[in-house]
Amino acid sequence: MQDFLQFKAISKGYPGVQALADVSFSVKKGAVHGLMGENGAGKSTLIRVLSGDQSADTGEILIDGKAQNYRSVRDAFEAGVIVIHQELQLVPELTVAENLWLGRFPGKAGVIDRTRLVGVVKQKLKDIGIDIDPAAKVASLSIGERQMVEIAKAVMADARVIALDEPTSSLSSRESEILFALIDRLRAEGKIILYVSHRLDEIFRLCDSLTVLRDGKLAAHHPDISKVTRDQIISEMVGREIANIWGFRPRERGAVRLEVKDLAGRKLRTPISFSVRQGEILGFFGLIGAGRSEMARLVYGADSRSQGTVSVDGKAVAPDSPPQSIRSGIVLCPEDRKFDGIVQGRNIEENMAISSRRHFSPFGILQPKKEAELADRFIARLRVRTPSRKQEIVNLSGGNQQKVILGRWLSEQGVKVLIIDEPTRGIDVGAKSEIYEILYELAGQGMAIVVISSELPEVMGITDRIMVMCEGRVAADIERADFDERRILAAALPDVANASELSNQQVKSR
Amino acid sequence: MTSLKKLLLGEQGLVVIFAVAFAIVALTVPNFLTERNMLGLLQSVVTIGIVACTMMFCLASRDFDLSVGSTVAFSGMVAVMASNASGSILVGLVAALICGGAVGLVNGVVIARFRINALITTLATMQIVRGFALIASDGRAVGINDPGFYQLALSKFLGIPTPIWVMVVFFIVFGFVLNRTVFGKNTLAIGGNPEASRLAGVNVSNMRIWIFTLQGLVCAVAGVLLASRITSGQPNAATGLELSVISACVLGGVSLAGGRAAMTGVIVGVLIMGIAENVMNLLNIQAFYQYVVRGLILLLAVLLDNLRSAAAGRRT
Amino acid sequence: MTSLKKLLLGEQGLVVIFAVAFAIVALTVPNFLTERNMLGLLQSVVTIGIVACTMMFCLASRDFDLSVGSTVAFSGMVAVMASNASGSILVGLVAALICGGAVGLVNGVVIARFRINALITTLATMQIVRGFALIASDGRAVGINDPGFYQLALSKFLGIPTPIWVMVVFFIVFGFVLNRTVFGKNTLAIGGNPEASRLAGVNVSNMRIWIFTLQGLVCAVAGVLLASRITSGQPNAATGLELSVISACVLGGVSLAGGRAAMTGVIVGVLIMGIAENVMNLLNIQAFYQYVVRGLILLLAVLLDNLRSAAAGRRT
Amino acid sequence: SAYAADVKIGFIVKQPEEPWFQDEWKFADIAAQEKGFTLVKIGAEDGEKVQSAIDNLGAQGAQGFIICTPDVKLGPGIVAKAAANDLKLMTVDDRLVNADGSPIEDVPHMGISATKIGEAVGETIVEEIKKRGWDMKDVGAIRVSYDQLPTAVDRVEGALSVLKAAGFPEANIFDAPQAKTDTEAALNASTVVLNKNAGIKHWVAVGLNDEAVLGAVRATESVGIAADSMIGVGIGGADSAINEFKKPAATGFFGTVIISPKRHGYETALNMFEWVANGKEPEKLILTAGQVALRDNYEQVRKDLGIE
Ligand SMILES: Nc1ncnc2c1ncn2[C@@H]1O[C@H](COP(=O)(O)OP(=O)(O)OP(=O)(O)O)[C@@H](O)[C@H]1O
Ligand SMILES: Nc1ncnc2c1ncn2[C@@H]1O[C@H](COP(=O)(O)OP(=O)(O)OP(=O)(O)O)[C@@H](O)[C@H]1O
Ligand SMILES: [Mg+2]
Ligand SMILES: [Mg+2]
Repeated sequence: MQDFLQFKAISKGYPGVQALADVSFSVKKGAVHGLMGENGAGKSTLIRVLSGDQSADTGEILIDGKAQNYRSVRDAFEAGVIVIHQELQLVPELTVAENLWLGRFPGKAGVIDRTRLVGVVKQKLKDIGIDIDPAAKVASLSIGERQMVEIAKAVMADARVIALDEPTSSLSSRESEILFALIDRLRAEGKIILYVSHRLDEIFRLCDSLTVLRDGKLAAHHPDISKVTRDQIISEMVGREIANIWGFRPRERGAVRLEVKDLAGRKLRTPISFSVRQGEILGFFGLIGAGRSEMARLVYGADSRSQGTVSVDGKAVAPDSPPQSIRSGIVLCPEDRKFDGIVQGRNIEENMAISSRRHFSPFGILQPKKEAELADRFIARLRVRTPSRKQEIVNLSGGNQQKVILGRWLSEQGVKVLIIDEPTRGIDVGAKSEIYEILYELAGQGMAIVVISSELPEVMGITDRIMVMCEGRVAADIERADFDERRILAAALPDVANASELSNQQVKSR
Repeated sequence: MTSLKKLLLGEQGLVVIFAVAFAIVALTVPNFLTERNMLGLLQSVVTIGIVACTMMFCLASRDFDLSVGSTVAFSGMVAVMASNASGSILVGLVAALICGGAVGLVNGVVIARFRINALITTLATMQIVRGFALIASDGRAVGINDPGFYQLALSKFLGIPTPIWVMVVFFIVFGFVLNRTVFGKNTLAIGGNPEASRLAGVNVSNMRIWIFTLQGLVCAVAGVLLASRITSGQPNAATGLELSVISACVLGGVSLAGGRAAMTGVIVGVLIMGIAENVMNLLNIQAFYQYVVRGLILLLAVLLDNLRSAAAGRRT
Repeated sequence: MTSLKKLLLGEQGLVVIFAVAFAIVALTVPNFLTERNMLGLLQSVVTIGIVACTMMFCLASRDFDLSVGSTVAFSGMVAVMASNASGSILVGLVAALICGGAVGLVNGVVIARFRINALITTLATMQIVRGFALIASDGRAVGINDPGFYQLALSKFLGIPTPIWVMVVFFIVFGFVLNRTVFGKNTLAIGGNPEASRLAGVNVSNMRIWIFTLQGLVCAVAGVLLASRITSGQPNAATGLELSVISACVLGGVSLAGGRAAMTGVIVGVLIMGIAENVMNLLNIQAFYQYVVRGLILLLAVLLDNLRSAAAGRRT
Repeated sequence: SAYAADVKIGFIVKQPEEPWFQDEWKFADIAAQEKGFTLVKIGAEDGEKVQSAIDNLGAQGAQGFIICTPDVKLGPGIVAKAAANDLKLMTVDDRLVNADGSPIEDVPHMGISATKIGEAVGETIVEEIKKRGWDMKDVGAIRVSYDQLPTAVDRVEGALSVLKAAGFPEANIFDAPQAKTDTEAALNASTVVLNKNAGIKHWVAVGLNDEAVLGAVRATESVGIAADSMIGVGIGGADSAINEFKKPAATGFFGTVIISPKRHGYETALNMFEWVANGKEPEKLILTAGQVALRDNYEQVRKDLGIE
């Protein structure tokens, strides 16, 4: 087969950053091509250049031997390229069907053909096995469901080249399987798929070939993925060996730190109770919509409680007030980075110091030196890839934004309970193991840690205990000694018939 | 009980609340529910109502237009002066549409192409256009020579004055455009998430230019009708119109953050504004207290609407 | 060449552009650069300048306050009436501060707790408060009994009238608050992303209430100084102030989308507004053309500033 | 005199867009051309603008100014500001008052009393009611009001006091508060009054100016009241009113009280010039009169007043 998609010497710079430097590689027709690299390596930038959203400073893209010089997203679309971006690009006030048709509504003379609008979408969603009502407003969907809508975009348009930028970062295993099946189908139809991910499992499961980027440069190109090993890829990415990503370290568990009793709220109706001990890392696993994030927000007081109490070291925490929770020692890293995490328009330093600065600002007056010190310390410790601490946070790559949010809470003092919702969403392998190390260290100091994750290997790899949630209630509570993939998945699935079938699939795929 | 609550707090809650308020007013305020008063009421909201149609689009796409009052005055002036000069009402009409459209086009181009904040741009054009209106007429009212021009406002069809029909037609047309056409959906998309719309291939800046141009054209229509009603072009007409129109839209549930709009809501908003004025005058409320009452009604209406959306659990 | 470009388009670009414009005006317009005119100019921007300090916070936190004009008029009235009634200027001052603060507090509580759109809330209080001012005075100006009151505005320190000093102090204090205190940083954070700020432990609704209350208090100060300058409390004073103040802020680079503000920018914005008026009067530009010129200046200033940020490659 | 070229006089008015003030400025300009002095025209809509306008004049090196103040209570402040800038001061149209409401008599003034104009309106209406043979009990009066403006209250009350004195029943006077001072606002407010009192067949209307009364007239037309059942008398006599008279058929706009901007503009400017250039202080108080103009005599009246 010929090289259908070719990148030739692509370079792209931003002020202070060379995001891509002289990147060349090519992909064959009917192939799924993986794209890997550390956070900030330039993967999304490459995808953006391909989508016509950004133009490269130098270099060109060839499709089917023809040089493309499109100027806009539309041109790229005409040329048969469709891109699913890393950040969700949906309009919350429009319905699912409208979002899928956006930019090319069906109809005559500007009047929308409503039967086609909904009908076609309904059919396509059914074909690919996504169970979402096309007439539902996107605002009413959970993040996972929104991600599925994004993915459906790729199928809606009859594209030749489809690029997916970390599509599974907010999907749980069940939805991921739907996506994988879809990708297999598209491959069989002879499309080219460019697939960005930090999950090695997926890369091996899906890809035929692979390119690794590092610091904006091409670090390695593997035309045949069966000829490489995991460890090889990891060292190409991060420049060193990582023997065991999880690196689990057992610890002493102390007295009960966090005690949650009969907690319920508007989006989590069944009351939930659990406790976490000093030094314990408790994992929450479940499918999308299981209600884990809702539980976390209730504990933190981000949403108002309808009943129940939360206490830290025996002292009750005031309901619905994040500042109160922080003062009582509970902090939360939210799952939705863009809407709940970063403060747009502010730089890294300000985003990190936003909460902890009160400890070193007498009478509310800032100490710029101390803030700078703090920022530099955590930029170094978390290896945030940035030209300076004054960089605006929106200009960071997704994974690096996540690290800054982590830095925000690591710099906070007197934290007793750390709740992290999807701690490593969009984070590269190297950074992942660093984050785990930090979690172990914090737990070792007596902190109680709650980790919410949709990645089963991660939950199993790093926690002392797992609580499995299903449809808004706790379905199982399993100690590390009893960890068993089938048992956990079975508990997470709403109906038993499906459960065994899917867990079989899971095991096969690994 | 719960079904009542559902009704009040549902999608059509504002309409229901409005209907209830209307019934109460009709029963308690003497002379309110007479044919004459109803027609008077409707005529008094013609300018606001017509301009609100396109303001809805403007707000829904996350923009803002403060220049509507000036444009209404200016195009009314132009209509009168052009028809006086040429002796043809049609020429006056066309001239007004051209001028109104030009103002809108300039707004749109400056905002979309030069990426200048809409508030500031339209604040600037608001002053510039008002200046033009004053300069053109030397600050004086210009009388209409051809009595045929008055007929635009005085003529009736099925017993209802033409301006009201025009307003109704605008309501229907723009309601259709908003919900059933690519233009309407793209407007909402731009307001809901400009970045996503751009990435989906919607030509955001062209859309914005179109929306502002339409706004200018519609202001011209309102200006012509107003000139016909007051039988002259007045350079000081329609001051403060922008705030009334925006209030009406927001009352009707149009989100200033963009992405949310509905024609029924806007109609209700326009009517609430009109009824409030009408009832205050019917009840003979003193001028100074009218300020207070007007403010309180505005607050109350949005508060009710807010309770509704809070109950609907919408995330803002 | 490139260093010139850098200077113009850098962070302080607006200041540089302003300095150049100032120099040109000073050289070409007769009588402009005299001590008398400079003092007159500064005095003419005292109200706008003072109110702009807190409006900057309001806009930076993604809010909006249209009620400032009414509050200035109302608290000025209150100051005069209370000091006339009690015979003590201090009582008048305190009464004005209480009333101004109360208006701001109400705004803040309604906006932050009941989550009503700031534009609508302050549009409502703008009318309500104006109504209060009119009702309190029966629509007529209230003269000041105690000539000592005039001294607030007439007295000088180092040859410069007190109101100018007050404005300068406000500039310094609020500039410090914005850049060097937790309050300022939190304000900017709220403007950048309110929900993320809330989850990061910023008490968003308290912050908003504080900002509006401060705005009310600052309006009261402006109102007292204004009453003293015009030697009476006038219920119709300061109409349209809100738009001038917001223009000045936006001219000075404060983003209406929240999260961006700088005191130097606001000062420059205020001065541009003042100089434009001053020069137009010095040059004897006709009233109608003043509208056009005012609009054009506004456009030009934002356009220049925009070119600057576009060149700086800022993402909006 | 050779000295004239150095004379600079300011003319500050409260509503620069209003035709009335435009005309005052126009006539003042004529005086400036005749005498060869410089006239600086500044609009100042509120107290704060007045203050900066005076400073501005001082900075330009003017020697005196004439002002129509946005509010008469601004008196002490204006006097103080004028003194601080060493400017001679005259007022036109509205007379400055002290904090206690008494006129400041030191400042030369030319004007008409708002109440007097109102009374002229009232007299015209009463006369016409009698001529048409209406029974006052069957007549309704629309009071197009804009009470936040003191001059407006004085004018309207002046007119109504004459009506009442002539036996017009107080119960037949209806308030139509306009939200703004334009015709549309007056039209909307008056429509409500007419609809509320659908039984009344004959109407009269008074208001702050021609535009307000015009609104009431348009309202009668829109609800189908014939022109001969309406007597609206405005104040001002500028184009809005003239346009009405020029219409081919008579409308309910019966007449207007023309006040002459000529004397107010030309004479005040001239007096100020004399004062500055030759030290001739003007009279402390000059009162002018308004003149009623009707459809058939307005051209003559305008000629008499030196407008046209
Ligand atoms: N608009 C921008 N302005 C400045 N720098 C930018 C901008 N966009 C991206 N960058 C920088 O370019 C580099 C590459 O970013 P990119 O988003 O392509 O990384 P990535 O490989 O997708 O990382 P991740 O795995 O975290 O998503 C980063 O250092 C980032 O900070
Ligand atoms: N914006 C929303 N409006 C209404 N309901 C919502 C919204 N977001 C989530 N829900 C509902 O709340 C419940 C839990 O949502 P969520 O998907 O966040 O759970 P989760 O277990 O944290 O899953 P994940 O984090 O994997 O997405 C689901 O029933 C979901 O449908
Ligand atoms: Mg990326
Ligand atoms: Mg979640």
